[in-house]
Formats: sequence, structure tokens, C-alpha cells
Amino acid sequence: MSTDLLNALAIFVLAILVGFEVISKVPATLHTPLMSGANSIHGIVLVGGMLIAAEADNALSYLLAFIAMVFGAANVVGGYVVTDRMLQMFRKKPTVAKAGSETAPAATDKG
Amino acid sequence: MSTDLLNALAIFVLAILVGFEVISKVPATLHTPLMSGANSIHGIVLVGGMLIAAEADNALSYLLAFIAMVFGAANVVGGYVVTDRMLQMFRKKPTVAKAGSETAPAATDKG
Amino acid sequence: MSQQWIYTLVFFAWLAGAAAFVLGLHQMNSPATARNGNRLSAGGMTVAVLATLIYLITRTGGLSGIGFAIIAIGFLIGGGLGLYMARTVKMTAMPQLVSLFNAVGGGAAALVAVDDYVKIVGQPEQTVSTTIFVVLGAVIGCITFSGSLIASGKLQGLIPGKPIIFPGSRILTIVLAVFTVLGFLGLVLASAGTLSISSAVSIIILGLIVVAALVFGVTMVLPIGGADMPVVISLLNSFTGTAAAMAGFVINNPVLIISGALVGASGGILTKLMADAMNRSIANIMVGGFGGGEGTMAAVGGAEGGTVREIGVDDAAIQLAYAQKVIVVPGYGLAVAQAQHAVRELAELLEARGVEVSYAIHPVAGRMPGHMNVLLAEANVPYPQLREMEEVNPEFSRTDVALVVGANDVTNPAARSNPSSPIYGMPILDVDQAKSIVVIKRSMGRGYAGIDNELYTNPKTGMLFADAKDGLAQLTAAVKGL
Amino acid sequence: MSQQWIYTLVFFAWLAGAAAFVLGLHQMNSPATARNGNRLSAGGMTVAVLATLIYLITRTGGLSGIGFAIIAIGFLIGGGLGLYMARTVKMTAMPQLVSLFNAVGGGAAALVAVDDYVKIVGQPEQTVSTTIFVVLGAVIGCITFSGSLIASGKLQGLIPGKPIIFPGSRILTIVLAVFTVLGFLGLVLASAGTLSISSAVSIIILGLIVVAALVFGVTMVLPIGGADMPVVISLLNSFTGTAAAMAGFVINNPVLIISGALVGASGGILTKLMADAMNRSIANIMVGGFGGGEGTMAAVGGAEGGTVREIGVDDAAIQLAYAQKVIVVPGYGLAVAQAQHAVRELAELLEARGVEVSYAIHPVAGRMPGHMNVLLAEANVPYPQLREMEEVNPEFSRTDVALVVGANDVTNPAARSNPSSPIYGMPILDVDQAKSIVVIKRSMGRGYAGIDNELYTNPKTGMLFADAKDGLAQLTAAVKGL
Ligand SMILES: NC(=O)c1ccc[n+]([C@@H]2O[C@H](COP(=O)([O-])OP(=O)(O)OC[C@H]3O[C@@H](n4cnc5c(N)ncnc54)[C@H](OP(=O)(O)O)[C@@H]3O)[C@@H](O)[C@H]2O)c1
Ligand SMILES: NC(=O)c1ccc[n+]([C@@H]2O[C@H](COP(=O)([O-])OP(=O)(O)OC[C@H]3O[C@@H](n4cnc5c(N)ncnc54)[C@H](OP(=O)(O)O)[C@@H]3O)[C@@H](O)[C@H]2O)c1
Repeated sequence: MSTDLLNALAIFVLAILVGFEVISKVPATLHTPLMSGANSIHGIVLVGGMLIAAEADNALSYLLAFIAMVFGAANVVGGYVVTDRMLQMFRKKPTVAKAGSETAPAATDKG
Repeated sequence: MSTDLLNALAIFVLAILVGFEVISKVPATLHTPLMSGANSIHGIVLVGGMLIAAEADNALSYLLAFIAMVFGAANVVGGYVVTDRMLQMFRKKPTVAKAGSETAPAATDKG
Repeated sequence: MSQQWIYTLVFFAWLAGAAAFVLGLHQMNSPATARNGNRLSAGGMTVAVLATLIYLITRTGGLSGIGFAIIAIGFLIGGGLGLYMARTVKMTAMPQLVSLFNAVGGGAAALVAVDDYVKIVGQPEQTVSTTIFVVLGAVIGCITFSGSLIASGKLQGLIPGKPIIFPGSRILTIVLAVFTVLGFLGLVLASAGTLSISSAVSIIILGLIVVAALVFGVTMVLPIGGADMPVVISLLNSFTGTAAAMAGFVINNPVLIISGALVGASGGILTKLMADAMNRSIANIMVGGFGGGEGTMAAVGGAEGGTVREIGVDDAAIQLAYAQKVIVVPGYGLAVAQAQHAVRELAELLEARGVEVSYAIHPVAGRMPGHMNVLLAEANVPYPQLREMEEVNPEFSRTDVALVVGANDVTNPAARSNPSSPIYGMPILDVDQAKSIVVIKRSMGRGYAGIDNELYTNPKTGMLFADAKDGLAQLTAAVKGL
Repeated sequence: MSQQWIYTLVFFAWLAGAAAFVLGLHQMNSPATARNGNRLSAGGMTVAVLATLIYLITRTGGLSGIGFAIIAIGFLIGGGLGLYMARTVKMTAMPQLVSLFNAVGGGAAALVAVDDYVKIVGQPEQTVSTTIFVVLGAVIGCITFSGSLIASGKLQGLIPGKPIIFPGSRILTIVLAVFTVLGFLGLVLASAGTLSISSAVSIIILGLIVVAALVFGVTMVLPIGGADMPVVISLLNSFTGTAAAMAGFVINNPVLIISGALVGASGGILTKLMADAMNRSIANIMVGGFGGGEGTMAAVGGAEGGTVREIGVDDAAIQLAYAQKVIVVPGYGLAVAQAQHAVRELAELLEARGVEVSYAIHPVAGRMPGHMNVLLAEANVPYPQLREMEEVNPEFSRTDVALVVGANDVTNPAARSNPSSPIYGMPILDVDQAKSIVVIKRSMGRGYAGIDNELYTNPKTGMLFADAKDGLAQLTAAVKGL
């Protein structure tokens, strides 16, 4: 394989290792926000969409690139906003931090 | 910069991130073994020593490569063995695992 | 500044973005820092996207008008839609929205892969490795796309939540899989030159593979019960990450590879954590058939031989009104009935009468993690009244009335006592320790786990059969009347 | 098999090795899996090294006889030495050995960098980036080399443990730093072509930089007290990792870059954890002057105004012999006196008389984490008698005699009561809760933190002034005599 490909694979493997290590013991109430947060991150395909849009030179490519842009943008923007809304629930507990603090909802969101 | 260098930098950054994430809350009694374990890992310069030894073509290079080999080998072999000896102390607690188990010494080592 | 240097800077920006994603996820592990984490991550994304734009504009040849139009318009439309939905969705509908965003993410990854293939097919760039990544990206992306849409539909109620198993679905799945693999091989061999197929044919094959993958995504999620959707969505989320990474290999872009792999791995771990939390295995969830199959409890007073005692609204009202200490135990039924406001009203009324009221929150009560917190937060229940399971369990013994509203499994003593029970070992709320128990539910219907609950035949328990919302309203009225 | 494919496989082997390092470190976070983790890591190293050997032999040109000889002989000598030292070192001398291995590791990294520079200087390969990495690798590697040797010497007692500050050391440090930076700039500019120096001169400059770095390493560690060495070693360990990564950039080898960066980062975090454990800041440790400065306590009974009660061997023996429950609190003094066997003897004797004996282990008692565990394990103290701090603290109130052997700071009530104390906030063993306390130490000398300990003026406390080993031997004799 080309060195470029090998390096890409090394990057891939390392990123996987980071992914494994970065998630530690998470309180159950954070599962959904965390999932939503990760979900926004793969919105990075938006960058892919931009790159193919710039390369596009025929009707089909235009169409595919356009849809990719729309999809990617929705994933990114929507993902981060909705995650932020979920996390509004979590305010630090006034008293000293303890298990309890992990589900401290800020009674602010009118959904 | 060349793509090769850029990829190398990406690999470098990712490896640093892995390093940050991989160490979590460690009981104090594991600090020394963990340090020793990490110490053995950078013995990987041994590989570097092998590569320059293979390239060497003059007295100076021979010398430097040789010393590098000796040093690297000592770091690798000694590092892993001594770490293993340190860790002989830690045997799983017969009773259910608890804080206590973290310092369970196997009364075996005659040092 | 030379091309090279610009690209170098762009590369660094991408790298910084990826690092921000990692640190963001790290911070999202703990409630105190979670919100900052998400913002850090968003910042990284902004940097990465802007860098890409600059790169496209400044590179030789620059960015064609059409190209720019596609990017700008596409972003505005997609971003606008996403923003609107994210802003307006009800808190309790968020999981299906996340699933929707996940779907489009997967779709985008697939499109990038396909588009690239259309460009390189027949050209020298069409190497074996690229072809492999193209097909993987397209397949995984399409599976997530259709699968996530189904999951979203189930949660939204557009598609019946209960497991849907149509005749021959097994066979169909197998056929699809086999076909996909064959097509995959064909394209790879073609790219290797061992097999000679015209570009047109290759593209058609890829098209068919795409269709197969889309159908597969549907048949994969349909047989899974609605209650398991959070886990399924998380799994598909990890798929999308992988698809994005594959797309990254195709267009050989580091930031896609890194971020994709990151989500693929962390999403996988998270899925496992979620399954563990409601002690199920991922495999067991994916085969489907579980959950949503909520039957009705055996002949009243069957199993345990105890009998069920019904309680009238007025009796229940009196018990509550004259209690010292009441603990409300909300469950999935509260969510279904949207009774969060009703319960707050009753609680406030009782407090006005000097009763000490608090809510016992089980980590997996409801159908998504944090479901009860979301609901009650929405109803502005003062947060200090929400009590974690570990925190509140010791207090039940000192409680006069435990008011169970549409909760079932999370109160089932079988989890403690009966090793043969499917929920055995799951930590539960020790409701049965309370001096007396009032349960509001519509019938003797079972919960998510589809098992009997001896709590209902406990002599201390009075069953108030009603829809959660109505039942609470009636109680409130009755208490007022005292 | 083609060159390319062999390299591909070798690359994968390297990658697998690096992954094994990560998973190994991960497992080393918990005692149960730590040993496997270390072996996994060792396995990864073996794979990486063998793959490199195969690569060198199979590549075009192959491996010259001399090259092979250097590799084989160098490995046998180095490996043999390492193996021998690791096998024979006393458990309590391990930290200095680790420091020694760390030194040679850093040295190797520096050598790789320098050797490469000698090859490329004046050639086109001598790019700016390579030059930067060469100098960084050489400098960091040399600092660790000399620094770690000093640290090792201090722990071994070859160099006095107390902070050594010679006149003008500050200035010297600054001069060295400035020179290094200038040399660095010179070489970089030369490689950029802006500055034209002959290869010979460049090499001489690099040589001077190396010398400066070596001296710097010495002046950096000398002023730091012996007790802080574990932290210093950990920091230098992280440096070595970074140096290895730089060497990796120089010879552009992925496995060096990954592993080096991995150790650089994890070592940094670990250093912070270690400093926190004895609540110090890394900066505060590096400026030095702390620790080893163990003075003698103010005029007996000064500070607290209490007076010190001496206790005779026989009285102490009687107290111990007729106690129900005795807790032994070992500290640094036990290690200094090598009294681990003496203490076990006494304990066994007491148990034979029906006294319940256990040992209270403070996480940072002694001078290295786990110091007490190592010592007592060496003396074959039955493991169940060793009790963690959290576990044993509640029991002191039910203890008749707490026998403190050469422990000071870890028993100092000031950590709980006196906010102005340097150790305030550090969790301690609640020895003062025991019904009566016997302290064996040579004098009123202070401990590592160099502060007074009101425990000694506590009316319940009897001081038995003696070397730990002698004192314990006398007690054993006296108990036997009863
Ligand atoms: N939180 C999560 O992340 C998550 C995700 C997936 C699965 N789960 C699982 O879901 C379960 C949650 O336990 P749970 O006790 O909250 O709920 P549950 O065990 O599913 O029981 C809900 C009960 O509410 C009653 N109900 C339904 N609609 C109602 C209405 N309109 N008014 C009043 N009552 C109504 C039903 O009985 P009737 O039909 O008789 O009214 C049912 O027995 C656990 O088994 C958990 O493992 C949780
Ligand atoms: N464990 C680690 O990782 C680590 C690393 C670095 C620093 N530290 C620090 O070291 C301290 C450890 O506390 P510690 O209580 O174990 O030790 P300590 O506070 O340093 O006190 C040791 C005491 O032992 C006495 N002693 C010395 N030689 C003796 C001998 N031959 N026989 C009898 N007694 C002797 C000394 O008093 P006399 O001179 O009067 O005999 C001294 O007061 C903590 O402050 C900790 O933060 C720990």
C-alpha cells in the first residue's frame, strides 16, 4: 500500500483508540446527551460534502453534492443545538458535588 | 510542509490525546508500577537504534548506533522485567474486590 | 502565501477541530462540564468547516460559482431546517430527532462515497483500496440512513412501536446480504482488473448495492421494539461515524477519518453502556422481539396468589392529604399520559397542606435515559425534589405513602428476590418498603419487560386504575375537596 | 513478496505494537489487570522489534554484516545488563533502577537524533523541520539522561539526598538555556540556507548543545530533595517519551512517534497524579529546596505547649502484650531502618499471645507510592493484615495501642485541624483516636514535610526514642520476657 494510505490507516486506528478511551463511566442520565453529542460530530461529513461540491462538474455530481450539503448541515447544526438544549437540564448542584448532582435539571426548559 | 510530515504530526497529536485519556483514576500504590510500565514503552527507541545501525557506514555512526542499541535494549528488557516484579505484589483480593484489594501484596517476593 | 502553506494551515485547523471533538466528548462524561464540552465540540466544527471553505477558495482554480452556490445554499437550507427542528422539538421528542439527524449524516457519508466513485470509475484513481472504501461507505451509510429513519418513526409513533416481523423477513435479509457481498466482490475485482466490467455496469451494480443496503436498514430495525430504540439509535450513530471515516478514506481527508473513527468507537462503547443500564445485551436487543410486547398480567392475583386491592380516588386522596411524607414514583406511563404537569399540581397542593413531597427518579424509568428528569424539568418541578435512586431508597421505610404513577418494572421486587426474572439484578426503587402504596395505572398491564409485578398484589398496595393524567386530576380535585 | 507488501506488513506490526502499548497502559490502571497489561505491552514491543528486524533483512540491500553485528551484540549486552539488574535489585531500590532505565532510554533517543544529523548535515535531506526535530530530540534526550542519572544517584544515596544549591547555579542555568536557544536558531537558519555554516561547524554546534543539555539536566535535578525524586523521575520519564517521538520524526518512523507521544502525555498526567497524592504542585517540586530538610522539632513541648512523655521499653511491652487490639503504623523510618522483619517478628509474637494485630497503610507513607506494601510484602507479612487507610481509620477508636514505627507526617493531626499547615487537607491515619499510642523514632526529628507533630505531645502518647530496628528488637525481647 502507499505510505499515504498506511498513514491514513494509522490515523484511523489511533482515532479508534481515542474513542474507546474517551468514554468513561457516564451517569445514565447523560447517555442521551452524549449520544447526541457524538451524533453531531459525525456531521463532519459536511466537510466531505463541501469538497465534492467543489469538484462537481456534471448534473449528477451537482445533485449528489447538494443533497450531501443539506444533509450534512442539518446533522451539524441541528445536532449541536439539540444537544445543548438537552444539557440545559444539567446544572451544577448548589450543595457539594455528589451522585445527586448528576441529574440536576434546571427547571428552565419549556420544551 | 510535505503531506508525510503533516500526517506524522496528525499521528503525533492523536497519540498525545490517547495518552491523556488512557490514564484514569489510579490508586496511589499503582503510581510507581505505572510509571515503570510507561518507562518500558519508550524503550521503543530500540527500533530507532536498529534502523540507524542498519544505515551506519562510518566509525562514528557505528559507535553511536551501538551505544543506542545497548541503551535501548537495557531500557526495554530491564523496564518490563522490573515492572513485572513490582506487579507481583498485586494479587486479586480473595474477598469481593474493594479499595483494599488495591494493595494486596503477594507475600512471595524475596527482593 | 503558497498553496502548500495554506494547505498546511488548513490541515492544522482540521487537526485542531478533531482535538476539540475529543476534549468535548471528554468533558461530556460529567454533568458539570457537559455543556461546555458540547460547545467546545461545536467550536471545533466551526473551525474545521471555515478552514475547508478558505482552502477551497484559495487553492489554484479556486471555487467555481456553481460549487460555491451548492455549498452556500445547501448549507443554509440544511442548517436552517436543522436549527428550526432542534429549537422547536419538545424535549420528550428529542431522541427521534437525534435519530433523524443521524439518518441524514449517514446519507451524506454515502453520497460522498458514491459521488466519488462516479468520478473515478474507469479512471486510474479507481484503485482496489478506494473501491473497497467506497462500497463500505455507501453500504454502512445507507443502512444507517434507512435504519435511523425507521427508528425515528417508531419513536414518533408514525410506525407501530411493537416489533414488526413479516413473513420471510429472515430470508429477505439473507438474500440482501449475499447480493451485497457478491456486488462488493465484483466491483473490487473490476478495480483490480481481474474482472472487466464497463463503467456503466459498475455504477449500476453500486446502485443496486445501495438499494439493497437501504432495504437492509429497514428490515434490521423493524423487528425491534420501540422501547429499545434508544440503544438502536446509539448503535446506528456509531455506524454513521464509521461511514464518515470510510468517506474520509475515499476522498482521503484526515479530519473525516479521525472524527468518523472517533464517533464509531465512542458510539460503540456508549451503546454497550446503555444496554447494560437496562441490563440487556446489544445482541439480544438487535435480534428484536423484546419490549413493546406488553401483555396483561396473569389472572388477577394469579402468580403470587395474592389478590389485588382496588382503592377509590377519595380514599387515596385522604391517605395523601394526611400523610407526613409522600414519595412520587414516576414511570413510563407518566410520559405516555403527558401527566407531568398534573403530577406537579398535586404535589404542590399537598405541600401547601404541609406534606413533604419528593420524586424518586430511577435511572432507566421511562424509555430513554433521563426521561423522567426531562419530563419533570419541563413541568418546572423544583429540582431539589428530584432524588436519585441511591439517595431516596433508604427513605421509603420512613414514607407514609409511595405514589407510583405509571411505573412498573423499576418498582418490581422480583429484581431483588427472583433470580429467574428477566430483570433480576437490576437495581430498583424499594417502593414496597413504604408504609402504604398507591399505584396509578390503567390496568394490570405489564411494563417494558413484560413480566408480572408482585408489588400490585402486596397487601399494602392500593391500585387506582386510570390514565395517569386523569387519575392525578381526580386526586387533585378530591384533595381540594377535603 | 514485493518490498512494498513487506513494508505494509511491517507497518501493521508496528501499529499493532503501538495499540498493545495503549491497551496495556489501560489495563495497568487497575491492580487486578495491571500485570496482564504489562505483559501485553511487552508482547507489543516484541512484535515491533521483530518486525523491524525482518524489515531490515528483507529490504533491498539487506542488512550488512556489521549492521547485524551491532544490533545483535548491542541487544545482547544491553538486554543482558537490564535483565540482570531488574532481576537482582531489591524491591525498595526499584525506583532508582527505573530512573536508570529512563536515563539510558533518553540517551538512546538523543543518539538516534544526533547520528541522523551527522548523516544528513550538508545534504538536501537536511530540511528545516528535520533540523528542528534533531535538536529537540538531542536536547530533551540529554536532559533526561543526565537528570535521571542524578535522580537515581540521589535515591541510591550516591549523591546526598538533601537539596544541593551551589552558588551561581541560577546564572549557570540561564546561560545554558540562552546558549542552547542560540545554537538551535543557528542550526535552523543554516538548514534554511539563510545562514551558511560548514557542516563541521554545524556538528560542533550540535555537540556543544548536547553538552549544555547534559549540564542542564544536572543543575535541574540537584536542588530537588531526595523525597521528591519519584515525581521527578516520572516527569523525566515523560520527557524521554517526547524525545523518542522527536527521534521518530527525525528518522520518520510511525511507531516511535506514536509510542513516544503516548508516554509523553500519559507520563505527564501520571506526574500530576503523583504530585497531587502528596499534595504538592509539580512546579513547587521542580523549584526544589523542599523535603530532605528534616530539622528537629522545636524545644521539646514547644509549639503546642504540651510536654513529651517518654516511655520505657518494658512499659511499652506490657501495654502491647496485654492489649486486645494493636494497630501498627509503619512509616519512612521503618524503611530507613530496614525494620520490616523486626516488626513482623513482634507482631507474630503478640498474635501468639492472642493480641489482634493489623498494619495501617497510608498511601504515601515512606518515599515512594506503595513503599510500605513493598517492604512488608518483602518481610512476608500475611497480606490480610495490611489495611487501607479508609478501611482502618474507623478502627483506631476501638484500638488499645497504636504502635507508630518511624511514621510522622502521615499521622500528623495538623493535616485535619490546622489550615496553615503545609500538609493541611492531606488525608491522614487517625492514630490519635487510639486509647494509647506508642511512637518509635530516634528523636523529635521532623518528617518529610519538616513540621512539628502534636501527636508527640498528646498525653496519650508515649515516645520510645530508638532506631526502629533496635527499638522493635528490644520490645520483642521484653514481651518474650513477660
Ligand atoms: N430509560 C431508558 O433508557 C429505557 C430505555 C428502554 C427501555 N427501558 C425499560 O423501560 C422500563 C421502564 O420502567 P417503567 O417502570 O418506567 O415503565 P414500565 O415498566 O414500562 O411500565 C410502564 C407502565 O405504565 C403503565 N401505563 C402505560 N400508559 C399509561 C397511561 N397512559 N397512564 C397510566 N399508566 C400507564 C403501563 O401499565 P398499564 O398498561 O396497565 O397502564 C405500564 O405497566 C424498564 O424496564 C427499562 O429497562 C428504559
Ligand atoms: N510515598 C510517597 O510516594 C512519597 C514520596 C515523596 C514524599 N512523600 C512524603 O513522605 C512523607 C511520608 O510520611 P511518613 O510518616 O511515612 O514519613 P515522615 O513523615 O518522612 O517521617 C519519617 C520519620 O521517621 C523517623 N525516622 C527516620 N529514620 C528512622 C530510623 N532509622 N528509625 C526510626 N525512625 C526513623 C524520623 O524521625 P527521627 O529523625 O526522629 O527518627 C521521621 O520523623 C509524607 O509527607 C509524604 O507526603 C511520600
